[in-house]
Amino acid sequence: MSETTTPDFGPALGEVFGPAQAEGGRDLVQLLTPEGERVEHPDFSFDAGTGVDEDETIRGFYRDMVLTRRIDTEATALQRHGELGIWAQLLGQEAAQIGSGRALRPQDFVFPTYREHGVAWCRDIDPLRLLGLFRGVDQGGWDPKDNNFGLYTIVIGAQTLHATGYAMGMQRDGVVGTGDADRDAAVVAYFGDGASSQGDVNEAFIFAASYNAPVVFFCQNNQWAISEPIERQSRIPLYQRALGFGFPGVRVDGNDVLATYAVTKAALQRAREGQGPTFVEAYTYRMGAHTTTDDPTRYRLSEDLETWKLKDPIARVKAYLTRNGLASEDFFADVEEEAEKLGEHLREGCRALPEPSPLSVFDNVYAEQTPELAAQKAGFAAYLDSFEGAQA
Amino acid sequence: MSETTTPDFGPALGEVFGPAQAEGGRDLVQLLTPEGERVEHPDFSFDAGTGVDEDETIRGFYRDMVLTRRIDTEATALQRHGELGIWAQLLGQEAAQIGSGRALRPQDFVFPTYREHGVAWCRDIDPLRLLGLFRGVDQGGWDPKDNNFGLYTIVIGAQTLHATGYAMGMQRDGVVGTGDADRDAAVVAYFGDGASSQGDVNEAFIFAASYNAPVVFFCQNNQWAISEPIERQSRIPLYQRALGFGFPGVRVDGNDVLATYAVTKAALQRAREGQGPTFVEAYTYRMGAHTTTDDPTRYRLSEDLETWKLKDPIARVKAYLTRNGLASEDFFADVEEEAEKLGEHLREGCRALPEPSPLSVFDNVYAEQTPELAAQKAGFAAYLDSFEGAQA
Amino acid sequence: MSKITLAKGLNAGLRKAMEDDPKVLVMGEDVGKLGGVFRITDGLQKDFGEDRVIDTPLAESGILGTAVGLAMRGYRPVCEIQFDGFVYPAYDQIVSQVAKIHFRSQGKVKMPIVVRIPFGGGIGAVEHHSESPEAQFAHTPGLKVVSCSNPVDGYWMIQQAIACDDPVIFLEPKRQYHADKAELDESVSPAPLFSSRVVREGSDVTLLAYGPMVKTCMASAEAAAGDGVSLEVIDLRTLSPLDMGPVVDSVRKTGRAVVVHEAHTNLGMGAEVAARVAEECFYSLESPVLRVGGFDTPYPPSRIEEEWLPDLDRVLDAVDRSMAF
Amino acid sequence: MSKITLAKGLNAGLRKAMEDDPKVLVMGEDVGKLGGVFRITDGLQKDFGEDRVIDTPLAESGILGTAVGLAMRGYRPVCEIQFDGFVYPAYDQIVSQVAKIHFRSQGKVKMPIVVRIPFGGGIGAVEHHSESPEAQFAHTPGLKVVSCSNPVDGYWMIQQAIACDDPVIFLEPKRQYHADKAELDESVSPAPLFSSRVVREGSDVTLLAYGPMVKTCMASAEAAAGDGVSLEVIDLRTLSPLDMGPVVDSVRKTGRAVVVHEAHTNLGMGAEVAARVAEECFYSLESPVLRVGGFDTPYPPSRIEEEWLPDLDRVLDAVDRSMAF
Ligand SMILES: Cc1ncc(C[n+]2csc(CCOP(=O)(O)OP(=O)(O)O)c2C)c(N)n1
Ligand SMILES: Cc1ncc(C[n+]2csc(CCOP(=O)(O)OP(=O)(O)O)c2C)c(N)n1
Ligand SMILES: [Mg+2]
Ligand SMILES: [Mg+2]
Repeated sequence: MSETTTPDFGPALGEVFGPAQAEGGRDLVQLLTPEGERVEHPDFSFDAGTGVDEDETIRGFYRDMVLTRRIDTEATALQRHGELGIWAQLLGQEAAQIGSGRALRPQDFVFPTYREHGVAWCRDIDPLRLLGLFRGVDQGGWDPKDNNFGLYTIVIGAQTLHATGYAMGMQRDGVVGTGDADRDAAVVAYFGDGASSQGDVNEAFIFAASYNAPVVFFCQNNQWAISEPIERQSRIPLYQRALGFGFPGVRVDGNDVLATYAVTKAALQRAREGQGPTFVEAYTYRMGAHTTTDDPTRYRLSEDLETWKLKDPIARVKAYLTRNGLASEDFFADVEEEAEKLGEHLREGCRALPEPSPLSVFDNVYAEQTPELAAQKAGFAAYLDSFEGAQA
Repeated sequence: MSETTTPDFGPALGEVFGPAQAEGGRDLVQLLTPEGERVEHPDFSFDAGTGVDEDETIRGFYRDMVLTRRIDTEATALQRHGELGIWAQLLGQEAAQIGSGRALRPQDFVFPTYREHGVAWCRDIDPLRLLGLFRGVDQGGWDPKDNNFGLYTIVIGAQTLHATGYAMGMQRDGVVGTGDADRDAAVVAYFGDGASSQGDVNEAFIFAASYNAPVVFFCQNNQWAISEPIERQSRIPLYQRALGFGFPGVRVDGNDVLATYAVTKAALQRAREGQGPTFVEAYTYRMGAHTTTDDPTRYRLSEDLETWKLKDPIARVKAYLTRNGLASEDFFADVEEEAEKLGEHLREGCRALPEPSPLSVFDNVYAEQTPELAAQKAGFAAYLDSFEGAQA
Repeated sequence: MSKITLAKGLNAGLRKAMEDDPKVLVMGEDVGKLGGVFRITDGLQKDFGEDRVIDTPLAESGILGTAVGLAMRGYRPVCEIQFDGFVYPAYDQIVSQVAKIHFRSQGKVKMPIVVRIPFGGGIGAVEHHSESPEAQFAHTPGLKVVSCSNPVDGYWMIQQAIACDDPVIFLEPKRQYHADKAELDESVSPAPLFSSRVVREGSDVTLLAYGPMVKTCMASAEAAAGDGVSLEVIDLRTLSPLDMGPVVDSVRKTGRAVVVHEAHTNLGMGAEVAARVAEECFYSLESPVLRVGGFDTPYPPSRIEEEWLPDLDRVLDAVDRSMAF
Repeated sequence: MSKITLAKGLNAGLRKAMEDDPKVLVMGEDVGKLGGVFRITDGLQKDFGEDRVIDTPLAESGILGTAVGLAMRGYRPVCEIQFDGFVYPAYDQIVSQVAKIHFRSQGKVKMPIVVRIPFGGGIGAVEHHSESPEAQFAHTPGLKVVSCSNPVDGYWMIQQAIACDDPVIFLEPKRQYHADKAELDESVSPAPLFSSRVVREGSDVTLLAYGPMVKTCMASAEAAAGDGVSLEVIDLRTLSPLDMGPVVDSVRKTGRAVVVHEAHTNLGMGAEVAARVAEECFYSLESPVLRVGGFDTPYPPSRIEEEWLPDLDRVLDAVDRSMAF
């Protein structure tokens, strides 16, 4: 009965496959070209906000990105010198993180992965605090409540559900869609292209859509999940995933800080206004290794790296600022100097990070300590003392 | 900064919400109206196959549905009489199951939920075998290899991944896209509207798309997941979920056996030809309770039931056959008689189902029995004997 | 004073907790209009609204994962898992997130989440509806695990679990939901949540049980008494942490102990209790701690579940073996 | 004869299994071009192709769930879980499907699936990369659980696990991957997969360990010998089923036993072994079976993992306590 000819099932696969990952596809939102030229987009435009100096804002973005990159290179060096056990580099993803991070308001809440050093920077987390986890002295040195910035989450995708639940909490607290700009809040869940395959992430889409929760799903598609290319996870542009769940998705040039800022700001606005979730795919590239223990030469071509170098997120802003005379030599020099200081701060601070005591491990297992564990701690303390004794 | 006006993020939510569940939405594929009139559809048409008598086929569908319904009512009665612990009724879903079940070829493989009694019928599983699980004498009384029909799966969604893996196996066995109609095979994964929220089901979409596996995801949207309406799971028509994963989705009138047959047959054909997965949403209604232990009056209106009664899957085929004189009084009488016999077969067979022995529980835990468990069995046997002794 | 079933006790306890604290939420599959398949949340959505009694999409990982976010936002989610066998899709969120976030955050983030799980067999159900997953949670630091065995404990323990700032896996013996009624006297203040209790005094052998097996052990003790054998019965109530005090006192007195549970014997709670009793009561033990548990097979088809489950005869058989040692 | 590391032994064993049986597949995250983050599957995709060495999407439940389907189709999937802490998203598929399908089908459907899990700590990693989940699997009927402790066992045991018609959770001590080398003599036929082995004879106390702790126990025995204390060391190798024969023989001889593992002590393998030894060797025991395990806290930040993990001193401390009883 193979005479049956296959009827039209809607989007032909060819069409679907087509734009998959090529050049970001026809739908990429871009406001600043790799050459540093501002371009228009029908739906999105860069708006620093009323009464805010646009040039000032863009110089701020530049500064943020340079300092973020410095944090990254410094931490990488610290790992090489054995001061950190491992480091997850963000090289190349500065615009995706600063653009989205700067679109946040204080009352918004962020759920990061393990790579959001730039977003942490925007949330005023002392980068030194980020090192603790990678040095192995703690598992996250900051209080999420202080800066509305959650702890780094290592289990891929888990935080997207936490973000959705947190957003459901905001709805119950009546801080969504009140029209009060200083009150209305939203959540951003960061995750990667690989994470988009996890059940948890898709369940987060389900819950967010079902409750119309104020959450922005911000996916940094850096083309790689360790050694696996994006094609293994999705054969269509990732942002289109959202259409399957009934909320909007948009792909933005993740190396364009202006576009990322504009798109994230709009998505956050929708969420705060009570219009529900949005999927933002920041199309970017992981210029470094997956982590300092990874060896990308085993699975990807240096050519790709070269083509992406031409799209560097910082270079294009510098080109824009200089070409249009919006920043002086002094400005760039100052940022450099600031970066130097930051590097020093990290080098010295890292070595000075307090070492945990072996006994501390018993202290925060529970909010209400159990007699069992207290006894186990006492026993271990006595055991450790027995050596002190021996040495004395 | 709330002056920001939200730009266009693609499909406006209104539009998205619109057709959600209303009347099946604008996209419903229908070939036989509730009144029993054949209608045309631009993409799908009913084709019984070359050299096959169409009327004969449709009479066959009628017979299948009547007998399937009898299995259901009989089993429900058996539960009421305490012969079964529980029963999952399919009342109202006969067309969805017979239409899809009859579109299968022998070499295709089926992964059912716990409600696919009609599909089991199409796979020549003696309905008596279905009762064992619900009577509590076994957990599935048939060998999946005998009829290419997997065991009922109770953990929601789990089988969709099994189906995808099985389809990946077919790819490796070289039985996909060879052009040989008797060789090329595909898999059908059955699941419900509620199941569409499970991580596993969405991961099945991911894997199937990533490997372009020959699997048809056949979702019976019967509007309810126990007491939860479809709106809790999805705010857009379920078939559109597929678009987010890069393969086609189609919504068919699940109470229309002709349309369900045509759509499933086409989807299976695509899969066998190597064109990958398809999502088929059979839009239907659970006329009965979730199971015999459920009380739907607690959560849904009898009006809904009434409206859906008018769309009965069997009535419309009977109307079509009679109005067009395609079936004689004798035919209908014969089917009734057959149904009577089937009922008898189930009533008598159910009570005669062999009881498991308490010791049998140790036998198939492993393919290679462990000394541990053998000893545990021996110990239990001795323990049981000690009572025999006592009684003697 | 009124006579209530376990189902009613839990329902009343949940209602009380929601009245006392507006941050308490109930979430899960079918917990709203339907009131849960066991009706434990019956009437709560009607009285507290859809924002506080939340019907969720059909995804357990989603339920626990969003509960984590709600807890971070200051809420106290009480998650219902419809049946024991369906907690596993949420296992990752429970053991890697719920259990670890307080530790990960050095105490800065609390996780006052209660996971209600109707557990155990004996109700003639199909596969996955009669599991006893307690050991898989008790092995995980960061979680607390308790099980109620009677209506009055149900009423108090669920409130205490909700009030606890740590995540609590709350195991409800589903077979007991509508079985026996008991007097609830609100004026009698409850024992602490994480305490075990001697429910019958005896001198020959100590029976250790929790949840559904407490009733079985009480019946066994009654029967044994007829044969002049005096059994002490302890309702463990808390499985993590264990409250070894009453257990050690009892075994030092009786010199013999039998642990009883429905969960598979291998690596079940009985293993931990036996190991600890052996260590803490070594010189008092006149026989090894014996275990009566579900066999090391999957839970069987319901027609043979009564043979598979520990019952009075198997408990007394173990008592005999213990005393014959 | 060649000297190989555990990583090489596993790699060679996998290669051998794939050569011997075309139905053997390797699947997981980054197992292809990269050869896995630990390079255990290095070179396999190059030689056996993408159809047999499958890079999967990033979803563990998907990996195990599709493996079930592949097994039903006649394949023998070897699934790599990248790190112990990431097996939990697949926990439901493993305990409710992989473990139960043979039973559910009354033996009609076999599940020859191997789940390879690099487990244990000591590598200075971040959270979730140093877990020891063995007890959570050993408690589940239908699964078999083994752990290799050295390169030669790695080479043979992975082949035996793949040849087994039952699902096998295969735990690899990641800390040992590139640690020590050992002679592989292919002509010496291996011991059965589900057997324990006395790896050092002694007379005073029996040390029971598996995976990474075997090395620690051997070092402890060496040190103790210096002080004139004779320790017998048994590499359990198989955790479910347990092979109690050698254990019982040894404890009947020594009268004392200490179980050592990295997993949390509470409800860890040590609990089960202690309970069984107490039951089977009651009259031989001169002291209770003691346990040296990870503490009942989440795995700590790596800077204090060496203090947290059982080591020579803690093992010897337990030996002293055992002998002082
Ligand atoms: C559940 C789980 N599985 C596997 C891993 C190991 N792992 C860490 S990062 C990673 C790749 C993540 O890729 P992506 O989501 O694209 O994020 P990226 O690292 O590129 O930022 C994997 C597989 C993990 N952390 N969690
Ligand atoms: C993982 C899991 N969670 C919960 C359940 C309990 N349960 C059984 S059927 C059901 C509803 C399923 O709804 P749907 O997927 O629409 O299928 P239907 O029953 O309508 O055919 C639920 C929640 C289950 N079997 N498995
Ligand atoms: Mg990535
Ligand atoms: Mg349904």
